Amino acid sequence: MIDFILGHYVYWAIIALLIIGLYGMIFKNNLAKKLIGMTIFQVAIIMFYVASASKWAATVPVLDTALGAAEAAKYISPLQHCLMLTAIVVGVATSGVAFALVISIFRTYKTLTESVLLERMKSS
Amino acid sequence: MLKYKYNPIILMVSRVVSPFIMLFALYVIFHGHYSPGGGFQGGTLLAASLLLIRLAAGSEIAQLQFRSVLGTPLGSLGVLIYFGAGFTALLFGGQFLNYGFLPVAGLTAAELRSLGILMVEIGVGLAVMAILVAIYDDLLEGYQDD
Amino acid sequence: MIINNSPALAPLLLLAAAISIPVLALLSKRLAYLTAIATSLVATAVSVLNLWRVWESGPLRYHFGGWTPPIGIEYVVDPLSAFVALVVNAVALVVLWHAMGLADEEIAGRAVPYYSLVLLLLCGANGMILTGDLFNLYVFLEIFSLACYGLIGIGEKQAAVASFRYLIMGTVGASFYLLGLGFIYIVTGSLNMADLRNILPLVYGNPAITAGLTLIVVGMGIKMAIFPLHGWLPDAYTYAPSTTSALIAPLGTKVAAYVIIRVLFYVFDAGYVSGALPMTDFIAWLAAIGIIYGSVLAIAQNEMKRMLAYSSVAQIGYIGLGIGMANPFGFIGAVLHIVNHAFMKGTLFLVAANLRKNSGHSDIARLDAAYRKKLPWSMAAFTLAALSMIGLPPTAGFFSKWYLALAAVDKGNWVFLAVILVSSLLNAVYFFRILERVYLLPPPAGEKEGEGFPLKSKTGAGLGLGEEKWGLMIPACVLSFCLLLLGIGNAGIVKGVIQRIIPIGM
Amino acid sequence: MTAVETYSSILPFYAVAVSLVAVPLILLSARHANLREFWTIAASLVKFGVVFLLLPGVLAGRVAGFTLWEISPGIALALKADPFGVFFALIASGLWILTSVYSIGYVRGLEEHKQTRYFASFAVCLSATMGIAFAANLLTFIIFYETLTIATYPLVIHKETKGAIAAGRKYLIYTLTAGLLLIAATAWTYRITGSLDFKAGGMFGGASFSPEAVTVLFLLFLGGVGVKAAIMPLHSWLPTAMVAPTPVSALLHAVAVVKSGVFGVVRIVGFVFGPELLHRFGLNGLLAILAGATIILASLLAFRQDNLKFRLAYSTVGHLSYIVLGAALLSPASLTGSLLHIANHATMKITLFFCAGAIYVKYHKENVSELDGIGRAMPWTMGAFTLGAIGLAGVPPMNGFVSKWQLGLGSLQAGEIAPLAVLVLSGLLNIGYFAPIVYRAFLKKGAGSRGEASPAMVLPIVVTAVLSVLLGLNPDLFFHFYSMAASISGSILGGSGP
Repeated sequence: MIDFILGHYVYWAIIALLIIGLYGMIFKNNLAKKLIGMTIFQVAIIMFYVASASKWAATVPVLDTALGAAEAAKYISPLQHCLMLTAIVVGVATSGVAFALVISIFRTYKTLTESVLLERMKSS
Repeated sequence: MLKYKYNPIILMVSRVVSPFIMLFALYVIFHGHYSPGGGFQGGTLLAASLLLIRLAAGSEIAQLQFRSVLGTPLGSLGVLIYFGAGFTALLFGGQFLNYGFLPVAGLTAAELRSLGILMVEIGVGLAVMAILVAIYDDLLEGYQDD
Repeated sequence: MIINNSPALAPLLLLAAAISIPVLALLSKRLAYLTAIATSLVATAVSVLNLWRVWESGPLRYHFGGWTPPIGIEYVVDPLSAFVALVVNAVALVVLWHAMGLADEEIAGRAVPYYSLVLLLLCGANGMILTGDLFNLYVFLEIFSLACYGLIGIGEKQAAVASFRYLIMGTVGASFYLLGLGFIYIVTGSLNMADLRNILPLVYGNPAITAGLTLIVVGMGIKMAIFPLHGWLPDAYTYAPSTTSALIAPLGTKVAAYVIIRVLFYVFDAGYVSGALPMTDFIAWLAAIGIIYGSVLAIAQNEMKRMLAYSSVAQIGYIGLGIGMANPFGFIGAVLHIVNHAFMKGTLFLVAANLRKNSGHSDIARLDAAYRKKLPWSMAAFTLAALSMIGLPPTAGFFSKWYLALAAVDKGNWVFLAVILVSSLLNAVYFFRILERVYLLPPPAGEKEGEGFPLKSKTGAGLGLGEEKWGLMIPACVLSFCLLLLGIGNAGIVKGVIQRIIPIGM
Repeated sequence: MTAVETYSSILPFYAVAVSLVAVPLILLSARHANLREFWTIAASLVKFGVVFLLLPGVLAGRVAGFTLWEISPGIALALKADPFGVFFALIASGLWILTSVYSIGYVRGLEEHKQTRYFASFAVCLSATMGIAFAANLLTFIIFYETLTIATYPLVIHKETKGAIAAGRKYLIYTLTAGLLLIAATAWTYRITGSLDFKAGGMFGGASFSPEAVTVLFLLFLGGVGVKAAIMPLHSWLPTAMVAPTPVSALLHAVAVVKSGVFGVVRIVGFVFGPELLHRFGLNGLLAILAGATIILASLLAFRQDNLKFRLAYSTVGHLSYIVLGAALLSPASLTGSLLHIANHATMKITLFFCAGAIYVKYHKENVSELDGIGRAMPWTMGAFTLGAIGLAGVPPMNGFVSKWQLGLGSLQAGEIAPLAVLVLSGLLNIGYFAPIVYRAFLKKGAGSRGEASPAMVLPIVVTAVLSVLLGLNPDLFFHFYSMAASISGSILGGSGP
């Protein structure tokens, strides 16, 4: 049991990050903090992919003349990294849109705390 | 928000450093298709160099280096280059993004593919740079510093 | 060149046009709308071509960049995806045509980014429907969602908050999808749907696969706004500009429903999903509660767009119920309702848009017989769509209820049968409430509308076209007329398209 | 009846389509009333002609079938002019001619608003009724059944008063719920039998049933069809719908809508479940009790109604259950009597409603208590009213007597005394609630002397009254109602035939 827990330390870290992200999104009152929570959540998933790609004693998946192409086992699997490139860009784009929305909310309602915002929305 | 204060030292250093960041960014883009680097990373570096000047000199002066209004059109242009590379391959008989069918004479399929990837890298680099600067400018839109 | 690349043409052209709009807009602002409607027309034509090709020669496969699957990304066009893509493009085309009449009032001069985002939205939708690769589906899902957030955010003051809430929930949904996909990729090592279909049966026992599937279904459930995960939908549809809500309501949730059908029944096996793993029963029960919840709340609303939003939650429940029952009739009912509801919701939101344009509001309390005179044809389209939502025979709505009822009887589950039938009564309540006001409630005596039309006209309602602009009225009538055609021709759709691709093991 | 052979002919489709074609013409000619009225009358005449053309074929045992297109895999939107369908279609289209003439007079007399909507919905209702009559399978039946509901809604709320809207809402709640029960029942039947085509003698053909399942299925069907057939617990929408203009009450709530309900009951009893299955599970006993209770209660309630149209409405509820009772007894004579009563009750009740309408148009009187001396003022109308009234009570010369006699015979054949007692008692009750009207009209003085209503209204009244008498004397007159009814009941009980 112990080696199961110790053996998967990476995944516990990722689960912790996921929970922190969710906590940030749900319980934090400030919209910007919700965004930070969301970004943590996305980063956790990127970490999950990258962690699943790595192997002990394997090098970066760039063709190394010393190793040659035959020793595939020596390289870590490149696919997750490419996927995560796209996921990172998606994360940037989502944050970009989110910040734009936060700014436009702030311009109209002059506040970012959700409770105050909801009242102002109802009154307007 | 912090008011922008003109500071000669920061301005001088950033004006010196910015071109070198651009140079390194171009290196990253052009060597990206067979070594670590590539369009995304190079584009962000290019954007970093522009943002450095924008932060140091304030956005009015920085217009000389890169006019804000060019942001979205340049971004679209970058993606169009990427799309154009793929679409020309489609026009010349291959599937979309199949650079083996690019109409450049005298090159083997492998070289054509690397040429295709290079065009893609350039397009992506341009797009990422323009869009990141555009995001920065939009964030700044509300606040007239100095 | 066009023919053998046709599967990929629709999303590509939409993407190209979406990107070229900001560049073209430097020449003239009008070009933005013209490019949008032209590309949407071409995309519909291409999807018709796709459907015809699939009809002739079976499923088409298109490998991007010449890489064969499972390494390369592959587009698969089979009767289901070709048909749903055609419906999505056709409804979007009519909504865009209607947008010409609105003439950018509600998007206040931001026409260039607006129409670029609309095309991105359509590119995302087409990509999600046609792709055969699960990660590529995630990419198009994000394109689709980001375009949605942008389009909603352009609306009135509260739209930004509604869009922000949708962004948070949508990103969590997409991230769940990505996480689930990660689990499945680690265990099976492949992302291609067809390839996964062969590998998965070997690893069904693995808990990671179960976790992966659950995460994917929950993630897409948020996008599909199934009952407990629908929190974002009412605000998003209400505060969005009229064209956006008329675009997102028929398409957004339907594409997500299509993806769930694709993953549950074509990547995983229908037997596994409903037998070993009670996933479909879980979806079915959630959907059943959602139907009642949505209908009841729709009755409570006073603002028409919010009412239509809650009725969307209920109608999504029908699709969920069809999926959840996991038997041939349920599958037919679900796919048919995807098509019917797209047209129904399109008509209803277009009429709501006409109401807003004509009289500045769409509150139900302020509707009265004056509107029958002002918007005669829009109200006729509204009535036809309402009859179809209630599920009365000549219209399309009846037939999806008919198949769902058959499925419920097949499954022997009387609760679902009762839910399907009782909910059409609830639909009747909140639609006839509006019909009664529009057709029977005399306007308050004091209020004089311009020429003071004679209410007690001797020879009954003339066929005059009132103050409605043609551009606003005809799209709504076209969509509502399609409802009749769908109703009458549904056997053709069911036999020609749906029955050919009933998943094995159902 | 020679061996039954189905031939494909487009006539049934024409019967349904004729009035649908008339609808756009009516809407387009909204500006000039006379042209619009012409379209209505032309459509009704053509429709009656088409149905009449079908009659010889049916009498010779040849059934005209017509499949429009497939509406769902395995089930087609198919029309079939079997004897029962032609029988009902003949009554409905025949009386539509008279009602069109009558409603022109009525609507002109009262300067009703929105006449175009009135005539257009009327036309759609009739095409839906034709569709119900000729439906070859349950799904087509449901489609036209629900179209009829939607087409009658504008007529019920025609006056657009508060009361009319409330009546419309109640009407919708009842009929939409009924539609849903019918969908559930049909889905279940489709699952059991795999095909929805009506077959005389029952379509389940020996499928094994648990008693509870078959009872629930029967109750579902009964709920679905019973609302329109105004069987007691589900009848209360009918009196409230009397707020509609009188021609609407006359044709729809005496002939088209409620009769399609009862038509549905007989279809289900005879062509879906079939006598053998019902006997095996004793379901027809349940139906007979329900019908009997409805007859007695409705007749008693009719006493209390002071409003003439409400009284007629409750009498309709009673008489509809005559037909349901006849169907429930499942003996040859009772089935013939029940089918005959569809025709006879239609002609008599329509006369009474026409009279009520004429009185309202001419003297704006609605309540029985105000009818003193109306007989002297309107001799023709009240004469026809008296004929209709005694016919409903089952007095010999009228056709009412013929069907009641058959029903009585049928209950004896079925070996049950109670139905016979119910029939006799309700006959007495009929006399009880119609006599005061006739007594006030002729033997009391008082009403003004503005004379008869316009000829367009009095003519149909007299025609229907005379028709009732003639049919009473010779049930096989013109349309061979009697022989058709006998052959249909034979086919249901015998299990052969279309």
